[in-house]
Amino acid sequence: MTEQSISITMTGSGGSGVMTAGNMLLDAAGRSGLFGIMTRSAGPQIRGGEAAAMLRLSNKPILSHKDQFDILLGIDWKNADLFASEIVLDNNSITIGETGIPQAFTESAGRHYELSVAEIAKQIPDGRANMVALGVAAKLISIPLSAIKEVLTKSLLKQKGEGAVRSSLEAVEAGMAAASAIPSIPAPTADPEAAANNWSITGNEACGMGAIRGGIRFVAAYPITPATEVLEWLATNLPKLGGKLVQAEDELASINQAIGASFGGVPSLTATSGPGIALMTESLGLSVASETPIVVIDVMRGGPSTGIPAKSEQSDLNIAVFGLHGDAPHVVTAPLTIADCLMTTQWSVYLAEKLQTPTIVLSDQALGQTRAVIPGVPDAGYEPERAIAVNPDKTYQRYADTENGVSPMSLPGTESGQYTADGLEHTQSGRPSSKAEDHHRQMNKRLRKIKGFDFGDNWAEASGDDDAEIAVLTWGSSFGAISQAVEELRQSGQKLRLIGVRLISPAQPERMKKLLNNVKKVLVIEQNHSGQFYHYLKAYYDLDAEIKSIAIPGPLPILPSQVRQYLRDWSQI
Amino acid sequence: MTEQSISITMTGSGGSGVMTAGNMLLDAAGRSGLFGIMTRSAGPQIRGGEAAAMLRLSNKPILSHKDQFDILLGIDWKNADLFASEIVLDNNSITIGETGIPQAFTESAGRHYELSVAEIAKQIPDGRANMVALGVAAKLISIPLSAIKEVLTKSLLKQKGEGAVRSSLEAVEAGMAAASAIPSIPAPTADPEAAANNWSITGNEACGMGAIRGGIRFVAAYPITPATEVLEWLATNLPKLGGKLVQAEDELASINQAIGASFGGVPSLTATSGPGIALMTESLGLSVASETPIVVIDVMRGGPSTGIPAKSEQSDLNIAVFGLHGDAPHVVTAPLTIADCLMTTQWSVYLAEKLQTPTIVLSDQALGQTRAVIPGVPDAGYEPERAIAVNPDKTYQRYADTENGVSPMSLPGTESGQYTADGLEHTQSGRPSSKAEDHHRQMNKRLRKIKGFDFGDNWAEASGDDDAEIAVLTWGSSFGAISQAVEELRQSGQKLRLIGVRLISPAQPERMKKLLNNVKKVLVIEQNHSGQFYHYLKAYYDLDAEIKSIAIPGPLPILPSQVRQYLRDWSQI
Amino acid sequence: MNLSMKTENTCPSLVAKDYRSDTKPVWCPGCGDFGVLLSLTKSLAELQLNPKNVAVISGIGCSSRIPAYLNTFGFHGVHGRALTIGTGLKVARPDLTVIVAGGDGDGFSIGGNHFLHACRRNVDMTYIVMDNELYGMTKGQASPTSAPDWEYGKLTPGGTHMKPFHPLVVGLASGANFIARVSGTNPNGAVPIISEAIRHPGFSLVHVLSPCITFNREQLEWKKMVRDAVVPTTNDAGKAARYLMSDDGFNLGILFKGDRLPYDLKSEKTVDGPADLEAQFSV
Amino acid sequence: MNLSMKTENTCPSLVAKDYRSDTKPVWCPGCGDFGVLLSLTKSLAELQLNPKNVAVISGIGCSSRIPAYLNTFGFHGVHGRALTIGTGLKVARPDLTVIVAGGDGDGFSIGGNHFLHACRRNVDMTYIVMDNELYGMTKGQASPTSAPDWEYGKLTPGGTHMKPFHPLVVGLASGANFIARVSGTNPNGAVPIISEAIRHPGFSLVHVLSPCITFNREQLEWKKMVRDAVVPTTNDAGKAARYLMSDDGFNLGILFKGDRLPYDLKSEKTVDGPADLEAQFSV
Ligand SMILES: Cc1ncc(C[n+]2csc(CCOP(=O)(O)OP(=O)(O)O)c2C)c(N)n1
Ligand SMILES: Cc1ncc(C[n+]2csc(CCOP(=O)(O)OP(=O)(O)O)c2C)c(N)n1
Ligand code: SF4
Ligand code: SF4
Ligand SMILES: [Mg+2]
Ligand SMILES: [Mg+2]
Repeated sequence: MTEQSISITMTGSGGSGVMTAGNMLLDAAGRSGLFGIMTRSAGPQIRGGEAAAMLRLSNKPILSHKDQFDILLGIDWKNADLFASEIVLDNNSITIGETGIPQAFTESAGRHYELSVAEIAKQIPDGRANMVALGVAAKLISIPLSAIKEVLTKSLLKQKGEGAVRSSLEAVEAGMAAASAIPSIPAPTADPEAAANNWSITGNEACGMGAIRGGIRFVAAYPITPATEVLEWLATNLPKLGGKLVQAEDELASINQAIGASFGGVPSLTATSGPGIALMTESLGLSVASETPIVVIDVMRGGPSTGIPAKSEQSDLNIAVFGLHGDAPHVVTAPLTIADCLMTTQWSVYLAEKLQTPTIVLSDQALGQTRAVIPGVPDAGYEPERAIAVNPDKTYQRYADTENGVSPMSLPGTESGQYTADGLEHTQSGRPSSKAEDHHRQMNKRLRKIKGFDFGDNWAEASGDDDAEIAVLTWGSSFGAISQAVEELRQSGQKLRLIGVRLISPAQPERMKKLLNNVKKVLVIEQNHSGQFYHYLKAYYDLDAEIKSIAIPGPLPILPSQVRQYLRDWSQI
Repeated sequence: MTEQSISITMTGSGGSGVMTAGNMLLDAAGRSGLFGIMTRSAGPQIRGGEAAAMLRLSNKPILSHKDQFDILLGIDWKNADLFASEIVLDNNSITIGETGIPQAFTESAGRHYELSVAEIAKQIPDGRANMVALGVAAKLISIPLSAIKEVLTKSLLKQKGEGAVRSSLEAVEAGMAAASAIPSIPAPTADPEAAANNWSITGNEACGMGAIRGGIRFVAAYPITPATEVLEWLATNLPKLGGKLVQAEDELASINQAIGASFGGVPSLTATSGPGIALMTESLGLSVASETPIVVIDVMRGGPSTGIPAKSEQSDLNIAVFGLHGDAPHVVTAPLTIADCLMTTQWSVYLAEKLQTPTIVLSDQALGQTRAVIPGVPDAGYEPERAIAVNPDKTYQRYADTENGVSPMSLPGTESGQYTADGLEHTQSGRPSSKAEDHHRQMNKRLRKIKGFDFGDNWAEASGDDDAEIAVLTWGSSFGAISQAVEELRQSGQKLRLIGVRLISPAQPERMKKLLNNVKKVLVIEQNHSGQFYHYLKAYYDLDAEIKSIAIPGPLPILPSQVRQYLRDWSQI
Repeated sequence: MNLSMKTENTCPSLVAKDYRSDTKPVWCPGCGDFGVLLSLTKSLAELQLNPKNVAVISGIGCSSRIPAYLNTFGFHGVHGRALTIGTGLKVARPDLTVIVAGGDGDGFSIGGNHFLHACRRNVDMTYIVMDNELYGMTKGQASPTSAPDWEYGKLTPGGTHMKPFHPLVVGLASGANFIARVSGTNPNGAVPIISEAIRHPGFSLVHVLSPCITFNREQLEWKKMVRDAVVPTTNDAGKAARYLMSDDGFNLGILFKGDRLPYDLKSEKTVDGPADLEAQFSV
Repeated sequence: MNLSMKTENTCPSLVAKDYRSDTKPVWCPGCGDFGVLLSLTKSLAELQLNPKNVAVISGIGCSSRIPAYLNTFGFHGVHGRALTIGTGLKVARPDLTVIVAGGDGDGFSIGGNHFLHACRRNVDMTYIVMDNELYGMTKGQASPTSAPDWEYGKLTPGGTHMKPFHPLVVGLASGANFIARVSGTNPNGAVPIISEAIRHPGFSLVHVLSPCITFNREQLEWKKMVRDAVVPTTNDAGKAARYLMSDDGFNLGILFKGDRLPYDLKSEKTVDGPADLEAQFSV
């Protein structure tokens, strides 16, 4: 089955309901058996400003947008030009909307169909323009009315009543009727059977669900864009399992609450973004030194400082790996796709618990706030396996220098298990010590438990041609567009290898060496300004191949076409 | 003039006054025309526990201790064995004190002289044992009584009166008399002329003085070991120049107070150590993005977490260079010696102001809390050269994309100069923007101003043989012991090059390349666990030579003998 | 009252809108913060302050966007640290009029510690807190001032179950020397109070009821619930405490005005230059 | 009172010294913290708490060293965050007796924000603050409780010139529900009060006058200056405010005891396992 996909963007100004229409379109597509993603973009207004809902729908699960949108549908055109750099059109694209389409789009699109959804809506009692647009879009993409109806009923009946469902449906139908004037567009063929097993989920929800599957039962929360939805999803869902979420006064409190709960034996987590992770590094160090496991999800956004809160960037690798003072070995992971947010978070909980160390999960806005229709993700099975001291006696030493570096932890309430956890350097029993021998012993132990651990195959996803001489190395959400580009080039005959690294730290140079066996050239692609992953590779891996860094900061996502271009340039050198 | 030096440690239990005796001995040696250093070590008690004053005195300025101490003088031996790992003796060493010398020392020292300073003190009305010890030490090292007398008078007359001076002097003389029974020890020849120009100063005081010379006139302070004395020295001295020091409620406040004052046009600074720098990274990012210059001195101590507060380690390089979220180019420097704390801090103020960026100065406990007698350090002449907007008008843009990346800053009070500084990404005028073009322009500009700046020769200190094939690369306080070792090896005929890097970030690969022209092998030595500088070199420099990392965490200082050993091993490979 | 407000620096010819920049606020139509912006510009005009001598400092939040909408100097810092930037600026540049502005989350949640210590330190600046009892910018979570039974906080479904933070009581307890409450929806009432706060030496706290119409439409009722306080301004902290502790949050006016002297780090130049400090190092 | 203090978990046979570990305190001879250590062990014995069910959490400072000297569970965290570790622990493990201990710098300077919010949140734990009006560990700087004219603070030569932080007043203003003051130099007086604080549900604040004999020997006088408060314990916040605001800092006793219910995050398991949450994702 070859991939067929179609991309559509809807735009509208404040209050136009474009996001609602977009969400319904995605849901309906999902119900009809398609896969897809929807990303959102909005102007600077806090609420109700201009917005764009950008969808791609396909007969197979997809990881990124295409280079261009096939359809641009304007509910209105007010301020739509603000999105010109995000909504790339070419002469196969069509635009649909009232008169006054911004020049940026007339110049690039192939055809324009005039159709005012607002005018059509006016003909319908309580008719809303966004519902007409939904109808237009559904018609063009061949989403059946029945799927739209289900979605409308589900989302409107309870809250707004039957009347709202009826008038919306009427508007949708009017839109469909109007769209029949537009030449039909080749749309992906849906497989209605698939729908039963499919999920509609954002990366942030997936992180939340992964956390719960991993065994997290305490969460401390301080909101920050674009991580808030991880916490909000957990706020409603964690209590159902008897877990607890506390809204903290700030990030200093949230991370330390998590440390406190984990000291009590409950797997604990917090989620934040750049500014918050910066505030947490002192206490991440406490988690390292006191060997209290915690998980911190950093849903990355544009930096530095407050930066660009609502846009994606992969620029917190440095702080996640190196942002702790002193030598503080810990674990850093990064999901590659929305679906992978589930597994990676679950695995990260496992790693934190197993290694009694903080694990930082580097998600990003592009994963976190994109909604995708994907095949349901099975539970990866990782459960907390914290080493617990069994029947400790007087000889119990909390920080015993064990062979693998992991020391059984005594939980409060354990008979004869009393000890004091400490961020000061300490002896094996936990007593503060400034002696060289104690310091070296504990440093070695803390490093050994992490470096010596067998992280298995999860550390990276490798695909493509085993005998390729060129490899693309990447991490995080850029993996999506790169996979797409690599697949395209391979289909056109180029031999390529693709490696998406999921375990950022500790480095796995031996494993990497094996993967890059025949490779002569490595292209490292990431979404930041300084090539953080590239420099990290240079510092901690010994790659024999020639390496080139492609680092493009946000806020725009890296496009498959850019990747193809780089790969073409590179392979010609 | 060849170097002659002598090393002596005095130990004593709680309340024995060993530090006073040590300080007086150093001062008196300074007055007599010697150079020297004194480091201190103390047990875990907050105050009044056992302590050791470790001195090395020489006819030339010195940068580190020797491998062994020539003399160990016990005021008493209670808990003195606690210091066994720090006070290395060999069979040329002598110990002096009452009976009961700890086994650790009897085993290693060559000779032992029994002499109870306490008993001698008892013979003298108001006689104190530490003053007797001072006399013993002075006699052995041939410090003239007149120098001791001066010091005693200076420190006791005002506060404790003539009687105290008299009884102390009597005790000193008694100590001297008692010491004449001990065979004299070859001591460095003092040059009394030198004393006139010499300073007795700690690295922390030197940082303070460097800051003032550099033009710092606002300091925000939150105490933390071992940085507190930088702030305390400034608290008394800054006001004399009309400057101001505010004690803040925490480090989040201190760094932001500094940013506020600097926004007002006043060069500003704060000083802290690992846990504090961790709390500051969010606002360091604000300083980067808002382009508000500040200087932060990090006097490093043992990490991670609370770690080992009173001991040295060079383990904050990672957080200083990489600890900010997002891509946040800034400057990191590190003084190489106590004297260099002056120049490096002064230069760092200059760099921060010139480049409108935060500059982090990585000092450490070994530099900061060691007192040294050194030749007075002349003013390096660096003054704040912040680019100020002159007569701004309506077209004024705070973040103008200038050629060198530095944009003239308008100070509050400037007619028509109003603008809003922002940590959000912004246009050239400072208006918040999430557009790719603005983000990329500002990112490029912020990087360019730092990468494109000509840092000149200050970036590193290079010495040794131009045609050497082996180079030692280091940074920070380790430079002292390494210099000593390299000099010794060179004197025994080995060809070596020594490079102490003062400008940690931005990297200077071109300059390094030139310095390492003929070099085939590079040994990178630093005092931490993970080889932070070594990995940084791999990531940001392209060294052709074979590189080896020697990374030894604190708390013990790296000794010249260790360095010689590594160099011998290495040159044989 | 500080230097900048004296003689040559005043600007008698300016009207409120001269204190506005040409940047359009990102706020939702109807947001209470528009009223605060208007009130503040009116106060600045009333005080005839020269915009070049005024600096408005903020943290992060909808309300904290205010500096960019003013034609004064401004600093939009990071979340929770506005008061500390203001403190550094005012201590270093006593000639400026420093106004710190922001939200209840910024000021009382993440910024709570600086609030405490700003009240104690009494640096001469004015702190305008636009309280909407929630986090607007992050789309509707509870803040310290949220009612314990506010069900819609997205991280506290069912309510916070915590005692709300009472800014005026805590401010008084920590030593704030000027305490007032105004309504963002009534600029005419707010202007004289804000002006008086700016004029008052030392730290002045102005608590503003500034409704968020997007995440808590019930706050539209505030307009009707506010009233002028029935008691006159007191300089007796005990009296003020009694009044404020039983206050329902809707009494407007200057509720406390003490006479503690502003923070003053005396620092008189006693030496000519850095070289004069070197003698202390001589052996 | 929490679970751990019920029936099977009590330890009637233990005496005070059974609650001490064998680690020797680093404190200076004569430090007030010795008295606090003694008082606390006596209270634990009096309450017959099983050491395994008690966790003592602290930050950084001389006083914050206390957990290691106890035979309970302990956590010596980072500077200023003790209350937040305690909060997480108690919410996650309601069966434990959680005691948070530390100094005035740790609690009211860097930790001030958490103090505010701990008072509001009212999690069932006891906060023992050993106040010596200075930073001992870093060798003698002013703390928020230092007198404004204390000349010897090494960062504030000549005095802080700031209004001292009044922990009990700020605690009350922020919602603390149990407020007491004891003297570290008088264990006999302190023990029943500390015991009552531990017994009291919700957040209990115990302010301890604990002299630092090394950096402010004048505090040796405190011993003579303290007295039992003349007023009985009140549950009226207004009354307590009036009393505390005029308090000279030397009145000992339980000065306020309210009846606000402790923080309780109701979370009842309504599903069997994570799989039951998956339905919400179905398209
Ligand atoms: C360190 C940090 N944490 C969290 C955030 C996210 N954040 C931005 S504004 C805000 C709350 C704002 O609330 P408030 O101050 O009441 O302002 P409002 O939007 O209600 O006016 C938060 C939590 C941030 N920017 N930085
Ligand atoms: C983040 C951080 N900043 C500063 C310090 C240094 N420090 C250690 S203890 C302390 C103050 C302690 O004062 P207090 O809590 O009153 O305790 P005391 O020693 O007086 O008992 C400070 C500032 C630190 N450890 N961590
Ligand atoms: S979300 Fe609320 S506070 Fe923010 S701008 Fe809109 S109305 Fe104002
Ligand atoms: S310095 Fe003060 S507070 Fe610290 S242990 Fe000594 S007496 Fe106690
Ligand atoms: Mg708010
Ligand atoms: Mg204290």
